[in-house]
Amino acid sequence: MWKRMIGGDFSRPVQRIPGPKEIRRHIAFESDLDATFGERIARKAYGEKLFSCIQCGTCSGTCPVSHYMDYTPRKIIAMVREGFREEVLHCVSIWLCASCYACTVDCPREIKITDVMYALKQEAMAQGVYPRRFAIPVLAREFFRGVERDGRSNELPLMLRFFLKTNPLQMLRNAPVAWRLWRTGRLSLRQERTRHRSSVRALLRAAKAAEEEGAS
Amino acid sequence: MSYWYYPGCSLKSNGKPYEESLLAVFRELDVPMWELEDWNCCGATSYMSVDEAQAFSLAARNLALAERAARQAPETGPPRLLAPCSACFLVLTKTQRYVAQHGDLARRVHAGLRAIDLEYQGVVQVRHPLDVFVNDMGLRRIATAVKRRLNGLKVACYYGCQVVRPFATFDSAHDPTTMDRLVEVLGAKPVRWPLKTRCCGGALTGTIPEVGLRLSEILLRDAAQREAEMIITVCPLCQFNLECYQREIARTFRDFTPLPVLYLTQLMGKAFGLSDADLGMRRLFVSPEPAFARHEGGQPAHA
Amino acid sequence: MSAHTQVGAVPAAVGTWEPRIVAFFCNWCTYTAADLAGVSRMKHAPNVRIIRVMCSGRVDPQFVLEAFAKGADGVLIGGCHLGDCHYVEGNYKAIRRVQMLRRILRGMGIQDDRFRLEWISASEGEKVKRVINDMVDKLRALGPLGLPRRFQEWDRELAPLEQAVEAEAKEASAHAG
Amino acid sequence: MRDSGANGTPRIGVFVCHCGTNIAGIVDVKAVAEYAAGLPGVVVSREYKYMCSDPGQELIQRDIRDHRLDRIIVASCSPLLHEHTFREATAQGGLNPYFLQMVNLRENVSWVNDERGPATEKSKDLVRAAVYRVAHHKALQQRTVPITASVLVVGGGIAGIHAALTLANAGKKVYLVEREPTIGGHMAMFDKTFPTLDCAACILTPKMSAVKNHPNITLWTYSEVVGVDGFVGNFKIKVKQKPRYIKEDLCVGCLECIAACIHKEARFPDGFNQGLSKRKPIYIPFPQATPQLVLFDPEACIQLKSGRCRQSCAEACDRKAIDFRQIAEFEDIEVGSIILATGFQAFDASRLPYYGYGRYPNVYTALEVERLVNASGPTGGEVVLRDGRKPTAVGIIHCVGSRDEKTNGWCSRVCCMYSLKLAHLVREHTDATIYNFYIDMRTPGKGYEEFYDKLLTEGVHFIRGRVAEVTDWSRSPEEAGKLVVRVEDTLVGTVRRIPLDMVILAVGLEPRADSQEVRRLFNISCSTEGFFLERHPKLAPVNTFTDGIFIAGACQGPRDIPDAVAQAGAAAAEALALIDAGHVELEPNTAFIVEVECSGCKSCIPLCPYSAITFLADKKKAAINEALCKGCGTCVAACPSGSIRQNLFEDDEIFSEIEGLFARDAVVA
Amino acid sequence: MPGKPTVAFYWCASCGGCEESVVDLAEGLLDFVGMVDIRFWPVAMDFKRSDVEAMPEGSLLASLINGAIRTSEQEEMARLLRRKSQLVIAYGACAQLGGIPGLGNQFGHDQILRLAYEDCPSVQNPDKTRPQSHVQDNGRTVTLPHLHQVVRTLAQVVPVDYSLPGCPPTPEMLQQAITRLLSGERPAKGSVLAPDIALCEQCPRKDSKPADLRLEEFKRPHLTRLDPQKCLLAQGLVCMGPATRGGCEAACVRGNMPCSGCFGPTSRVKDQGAKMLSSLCSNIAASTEPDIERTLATIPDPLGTFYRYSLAGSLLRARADRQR
Repeated sequence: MWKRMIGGDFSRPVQRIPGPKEIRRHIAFESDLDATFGERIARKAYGEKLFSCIQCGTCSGTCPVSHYMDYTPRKIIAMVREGFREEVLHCVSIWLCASCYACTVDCPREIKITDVMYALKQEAMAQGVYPRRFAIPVLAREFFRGVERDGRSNELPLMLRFFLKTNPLQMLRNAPVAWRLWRTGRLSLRQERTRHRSSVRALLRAAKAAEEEGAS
Repeated sequence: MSYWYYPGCSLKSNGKPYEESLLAVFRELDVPMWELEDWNCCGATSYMSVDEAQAFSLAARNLALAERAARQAPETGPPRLLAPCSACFLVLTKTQRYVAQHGDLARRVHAGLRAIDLEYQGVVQVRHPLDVFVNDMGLRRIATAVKRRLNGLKVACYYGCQVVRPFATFDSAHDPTTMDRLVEVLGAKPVRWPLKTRCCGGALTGTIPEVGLRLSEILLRDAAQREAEMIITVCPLCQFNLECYQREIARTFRDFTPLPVLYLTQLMGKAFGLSDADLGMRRLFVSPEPAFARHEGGQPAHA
Repeated sequence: MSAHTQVGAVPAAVGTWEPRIVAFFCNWCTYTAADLAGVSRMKHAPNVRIIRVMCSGRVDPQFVLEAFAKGADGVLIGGCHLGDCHYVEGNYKAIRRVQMLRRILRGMGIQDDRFRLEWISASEGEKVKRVINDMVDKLRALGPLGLPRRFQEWDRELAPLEQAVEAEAKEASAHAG
Repeated sequence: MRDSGANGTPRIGVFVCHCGTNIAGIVDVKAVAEYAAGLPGVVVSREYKYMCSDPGQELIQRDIRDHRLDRIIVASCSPLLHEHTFREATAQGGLNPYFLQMVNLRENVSWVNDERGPATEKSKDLVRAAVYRVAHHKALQQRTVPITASVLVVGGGIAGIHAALTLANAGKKVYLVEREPTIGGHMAMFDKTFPTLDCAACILTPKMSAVKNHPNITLWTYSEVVGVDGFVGNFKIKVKQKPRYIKEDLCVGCLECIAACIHKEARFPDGFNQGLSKRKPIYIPFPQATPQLVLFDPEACIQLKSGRCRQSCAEACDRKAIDFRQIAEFEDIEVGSIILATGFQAFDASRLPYYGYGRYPNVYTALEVERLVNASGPTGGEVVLRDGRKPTAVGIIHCVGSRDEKTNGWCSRVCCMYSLKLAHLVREHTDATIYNFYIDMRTPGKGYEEFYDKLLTEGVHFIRGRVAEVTDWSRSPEEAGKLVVRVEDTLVGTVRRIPLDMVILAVGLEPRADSQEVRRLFNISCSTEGFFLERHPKLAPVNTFTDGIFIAGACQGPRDIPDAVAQAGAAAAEALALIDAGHVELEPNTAFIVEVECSGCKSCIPLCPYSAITFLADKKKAAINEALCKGCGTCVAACPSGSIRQNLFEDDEIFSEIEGLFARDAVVA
Repeated sequence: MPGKPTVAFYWCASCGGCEESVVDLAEGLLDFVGMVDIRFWPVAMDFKRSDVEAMPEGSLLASLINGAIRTSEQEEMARLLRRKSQLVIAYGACAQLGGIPGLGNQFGHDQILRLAYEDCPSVQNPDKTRPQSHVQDNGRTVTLPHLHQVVRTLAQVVPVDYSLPGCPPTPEMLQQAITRLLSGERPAKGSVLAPDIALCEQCPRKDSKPADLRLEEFKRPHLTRLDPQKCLLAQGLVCMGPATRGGCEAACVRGNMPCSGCFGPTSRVKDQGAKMLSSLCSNIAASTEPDIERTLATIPDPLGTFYRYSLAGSLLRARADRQR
C-alpha cells in the first residue's frame, strides 16, 4: 500500500539513489494512516512536546545532512504526527541522522528530535521494514551483536562483517584506510573484551525482560 | 582531585594516540587517574537505534561500576568518571539525565543492574577532559606546565557535536570557547570558526561515504580557508573522520590540501615538551611537523 | 469504608468516599487565580469548596479547626506570594499562624498533608489546578478524616444512660399525670 | 429601603443562573434550584437562563416585592465579575445591597469540572453554604471617600502621551513621569509606521509638544516614581528627578554648550541611535527631543567624573544654565488615579549566538535599521553597511526571541508587520533583493493583509522557514565575503543557503527588565511572562486588580501603535469616570472594635500595615480609624478575645458558611 | 414547710481545689449556709447517693458540679443531679472546659494507664496490676467505674445552665453567683458568670505593655528572672491573659506568673487555644519559614500551653487517631 503512495525501491542501498521517478499518484486516504502512530512515537521518544511542533523548519535548517534526506526532519515530525507510518519507516532520512543533536538543541519547541529519530529507527528495525541490505541498520545490528558477544566493540571484525553484508566493494574502497590504520598501530587484531562478558549478557537480558513486563 | 578513566572502545583502537597523549598529559600534570575495571561499551549511538532500554543499561553498567569502585576506595573521594570520547560522554550523560527524569526507563535500567548485583545511585559525575582541564585544573595550572609555547600556531578548535550538545553544562552549545581559551594558554592562536560544532559526519563516513566525506571536507576546507594550520579535536570519531580519509577526500574533491588533525591532548603534550612517542604523534596520517616547524624557536615559557 | 459513608460521602457517589477540601482563598491572588483557572477551562478535581476571604491574614485558625471538626478531610489556604500581599504583609501573619497550627494539628493526630498553605498569584491558574489535584491525591492516600463520625463514635458510650434517664423521666411524668 | 428581615427569621430567595450552557452544560441547575428550595429560610428558589440580563435582574426585584424577601443568593459566576451588578439589582428591589451573597458556580464549578454528578453536588454544597451564611448578613452602608481630581501617568511613550493629553483636554490635572530625558518612547525612533507608511515623527512630535505646552500637564522627564502610598482616589506619590546638571528653567536648548564641549570629537555611543552614531558627554537625545533640554552623561563628563575640566561648556552658556552641583530632587504629589504606560523592551538578539548579532557587523536589529532608514538617523536615511557599502541582498529574520520556549514563548504580534514595513523601506532606499524569513505571517489588522499583498507584488521574497544559522562560512564564490543564511524553505521542503550583505533581526517585545519592581511598587499583578496583568482579559482590559490603577500600551502585552493608543484612550476614560464621580465608593468591609469587649491588650495594634488601629489612652482600649482601614481582616483573625469584627466577613458569617458546607452530613448522619 | 433553698456540691474528675474554694469562703461559709441548705456534699458531709436518689425531681435549687466527666460513675452522678436540680452549674475550669484532666484526650487509655500504674517513677507494681471495672472475689463480683473513651466537659454530658470559671473559681464569685440566683435573677441559659472581657482589662501590668510588640523568642517562667512590674508578654512569656476571661483579678500575674487561661475564652471565641495562637504568632518578628520555626520552637508544648484547660471543650476535642 505505502509503495503505491510513495513508491521507490528501498531494498537497494542508498548509494544508488533511485533515478527520475515515474509518474505516480500522490494521495493519502485516512484508512492508509495510522492514527495512533504519533502518540506511540511521542511516548517512545520522551516527546510529549512532539505535538506542539510549529513546522518552522529550524531542525532541517540546522541539520548537517538534511539536504541528503528524502524528507526533511520537519516533514518527518509532521508525518509522524499525522500517522504516515509506512512512509516514515521506509524513508532514508531516519537512517541518515548522525545524532549530532543540533536540531534537539535548536528546536524552539524543545522537541527531542534526535530521540524521535531513534524511536523511528527502533520501530523500523523491530518491524523489520528497514531496507534489507541498507548500510546503517546492518552496522547497528552488527555492532549490537559484537557488544553482546565481547562487551566491547572491535572495529576490524565489525567492519569486515559489515561490508560483507552490505557491499564488498566498500571493503576494497576502505582497504587503504584500514592498511594505514594497521601500519600506525591504530587497528589491533587483539580482541578487546570486557572481563565479565556473562554479566553484560545477563544485564541485557534483564533489561529486555523488564521492558517486556513494563509493556504488558 | 582524581578520576576514574573510561576509555571507551575507540581509545583502545584507532583512538590510541588520544589515549596515549591523554595519559601522558595527566601524568605530566600529575593528576591521578585509574582505568575503570571491567568497563564495557557505552552503547554508542548505533545501539540506541536497536534497543533503547538495553542501550541505557549498557551505559548505566559503567556508571554503576564507577560508583562501586569509588565506594571501595573512599580515599579517592566522590566518583568522577572521565570519558574522553565525545560519543561515550554523550551517552553516559544522557543516561544519567534520562534515568533521573523518566521513571519507567529508570525501572528497566535498575532491573537490569540488579540482575548483576550492581546499583546505580546517580552520584557519579561524568566529565569530559575539556571540562576537567578548564574547570578542575584551571588554565593557570595548565600554563605552568607549558615548556615550549606554540608561538602563534594557528589552530581551528573543533568541538564536534556531542561534547557540548545537548547534555553538557560546562560550555555553550552554540559557541563553545573552553578549547579556544585552553590553546591560547599553550601559545597557539585559535581561528574564529563558526563550524566548530558542526557534525563531522560521524558514523556516516563508513556507511555512506558520499555524505560522510563531504561533511569532513567542508570542515577541512573551511578551516584551511581561515588559515588554520591544523584542526584540534577532542573526539576519536571526529579525529578519525577528519584525518584518516583525507586521501579519499582529495580523490573526490578538487584542489584539496591535506591538513593535520590532532587531539587536544597531543597539542598540550607538545607544549609541555613531551616526546612525540609519548604523544602517539607517529600514529598520525598527516604529519603536524611542518606546522610545528614553522613556529620553532619558541623559547621556553619560563625564561 | 461503609462506616465512613454515613458522614463525609458525596451522595452522588454513595459508598465511595470522596475527600472534601475547604479552601480559604484570598480575594486578590488565589481567588483570582481560581477564576483564571476557570476562564482557561483548567479542569481539576471537584473536591474543593472555596471560601473567599479578603486576605490570607483573615484566616482565623478557628476556621481551620471548625472546618476539620465539621467534616473536612483537608484544609487549603491560598494567598499572594510573600512580598506581593495586596495588604502588604497579611500573608506573613498567615504563614506564622500556619506553622504553629500545624504543630497543634500534629498533636491532635491530623497529618501534615491535610493542611496546606500555598502562595498562588493571580496569574497562576495552572498552579491552582496542580495544587488541588495534588492535594486530592494525597488525601485519597490518607483516607477520610471524618471527625464528626469519630465524635459520634465516642459519644455512643453516653447513649445507654441517656436512654435510661429518658425512660425514667417518662415514667415519672406518667406517675405525675 | 428595608434594612432587615421583617421578623427574626430571614426570608431567602435563591436564583440559580444557567449562564447559557456555561453553567447548565455541566451543572444540573434545575436540581440545584429544587434542592435549595428545601433549605432553611428559603422562600423562593428559581433557575434562569441569564440572571445578569435585565429580565434576570427584574426577576430578583419582583420576588423581593412579591415574597417580601430579605436575603438574596445569586448562584452564577464569580463575584469578582458580577457582585456589583447583583448588589445593584438587590438595591433596586428595595433591599440593602449587602443582603446579597453570590455563589460562584461558573469559574469554580462548571468551567473546572467535567462530571455532571460531582459538579452538581458541589454546587448544592456551595449554595447551602451561602444560605447558612446569608442569614447572618447585616445591612451596611457603602463608604464613599472624595477623590483627588488628578492623574499620574507613568511612561511618556505614545500610550502615555495619548492618555495624558486625553485627560488634560478634559480639564484634568495630569502628572506625566518619564524615565528618559525625552518623551516619545520607541515610536520616536521609528521612521514610518505600518501599514499606512506615514512618517512617525510627523504624527508624534506634534503630540509631544502638545504635552510639553499643555497647561494641565506637569511633565517630569528623566524622572522616576519612587514611592506609592494610599489608595484609589487618594494616592500619595513620590517622584525622583535625576540631575541633568542643567537649570531647566534657564536652558533654552541653544546647544552652544555642546559645541563648546572640551571633547571636540563625539565619541560616546548614542543611545537614541542604538549606538550607530556617537555623541558628546553633554548632549540632547535627538533634535525633536521634548523637552528641548541638554543633559550631561555623568559617566562621560570629565568635570563630573574628576572635577578637573575647564568647563568650556559652562563658559559657553550665557544663561549660566549649567550646574555641576545639581543633585536629585524629590516631588510629593497626590493623585486620584494612576495610568501605567511603561512600555516594553526589545529582545536582546545577542542571546541567540547562532544569528551572529554582535559577532558579524552586518547583522542588525530591526530598531537599528529603523534608525538607518530614518532621515534624521545616523546615516541621514542612507541604508548602508558599517563599511559604507550599499547592501544588494538583505534578509529579514522574523520571530527572533519570540515563539521560542528557550527565550520568549509568545508571539510579539508586531514583528510581522514591521518586518514588512522594513522590507519595503530598505528596498526603497537600496533596491536590494529582500528576503523575509517567517514562520507564520500574521497580519490581523485594518489594512495589514493588504500591505502584505503589496509587498508580495513588490517582488520581495517570502521564505517560510525559521533561519537556523547566520554564518560567514562560504561554500562557493557567490557566498564569499557574505553572510550566509541556512534555512529550510518549508513550502518547497528544501534546505537553502542564501548569501546576504545584511541581516535584520526582527526582535520580539518583552516586559521591561524591572517590571517586577514596578509591579511591587504599584501593588499590581504580572502575568507569568511578566507583562502587567489586566483585571479581566475581556471585560476589564485596562483595569488592574488594584482600584484606581490602569494600564495602557505594551506594558500589558505586545501591541502596535493603533492598539496602544486605543488602550490609552480607554485607560484615560476609566480615570475620567473615576474623577467625575467626585468620590470613590469603597467596600464597607472595614474592621471595627466593639469598645465594651476590648480589653486593651494591644495585640492588634502592631498588626495593621496602615496604622489604622490606635490605642485610646483615656479609655485604655484600641480603636480602628475606618478611613484608614482597607479591610484585610488580619486584626480580626488575631484578636485574642474576638472583640474585632469585620463587615462582610464576620466570624459568624464564615463559621456558618463552613457549617453550611457540611450540613448535608448532619442530615445524612 | 417552705425551707431555705437547697443546693448540692459534687466533684467529678478534679483535684479538689474547687471544693477548697468553697471552704475558702471561711466565715463567709456561715452566711452561705444561712442563705441555703446544703443537701449533698460528699467531700465535706456524710450524705449517700441514695439520699439524692430519694429527692423529688427538681427539688434542688442548684447543683454545683466541679471536675470533668471521665468515668461512668461521674456521668451517672451528673445525670442524677441534673434530674434533681432546677439549675446545674459547671463549677470551675474542669467542669466548664475539661480542665487539666482534659489534656488526657491527647492519649489512649493504654498510654495513660501504663504511665500511671507502671512507668511512673514513683510506682512499685511488679505484676503490672491495673484497675479493672469487674473483679471476681470469692464468688462475688466487685465493680469499679470504667474510664470513658474521652474526657468531657459537664456540658458535653448534661445540659448546663451556668458556668463559674476558674481553677478554682474565687470564693467571691461563688458568693455573688448564689446571691444573684437567690435574688431570682436568671442570666441567659449557658452564660458564664464572670466578666465577658479579657483579663488584660483588669491586669495591674496593662500599662507596661508596648503597642509595638514583636516577639523574637518565648521564655519559660521557671527559666527566667521576671520583672515583677512589666507585662509578661512583653517579657517574652506566653501569658494567656489576652485570650482569657477576666474575673480572677489577675491573681497569677500578681504572683508574678503568666496567666495560663483557666477562666476560658470570652463568649465571642469558640476555641481559646486557636485564638491565643493566632494572636501570639501574628506578633512574631521572624518572617522567613526557618526563622519562624526557630521562634516557635521555643514553645516546646503548644497543646499544653494554649489548651491547658480547654482541650476537652475545644473544637477538635481529642486526638483523632487515639487508640483506646
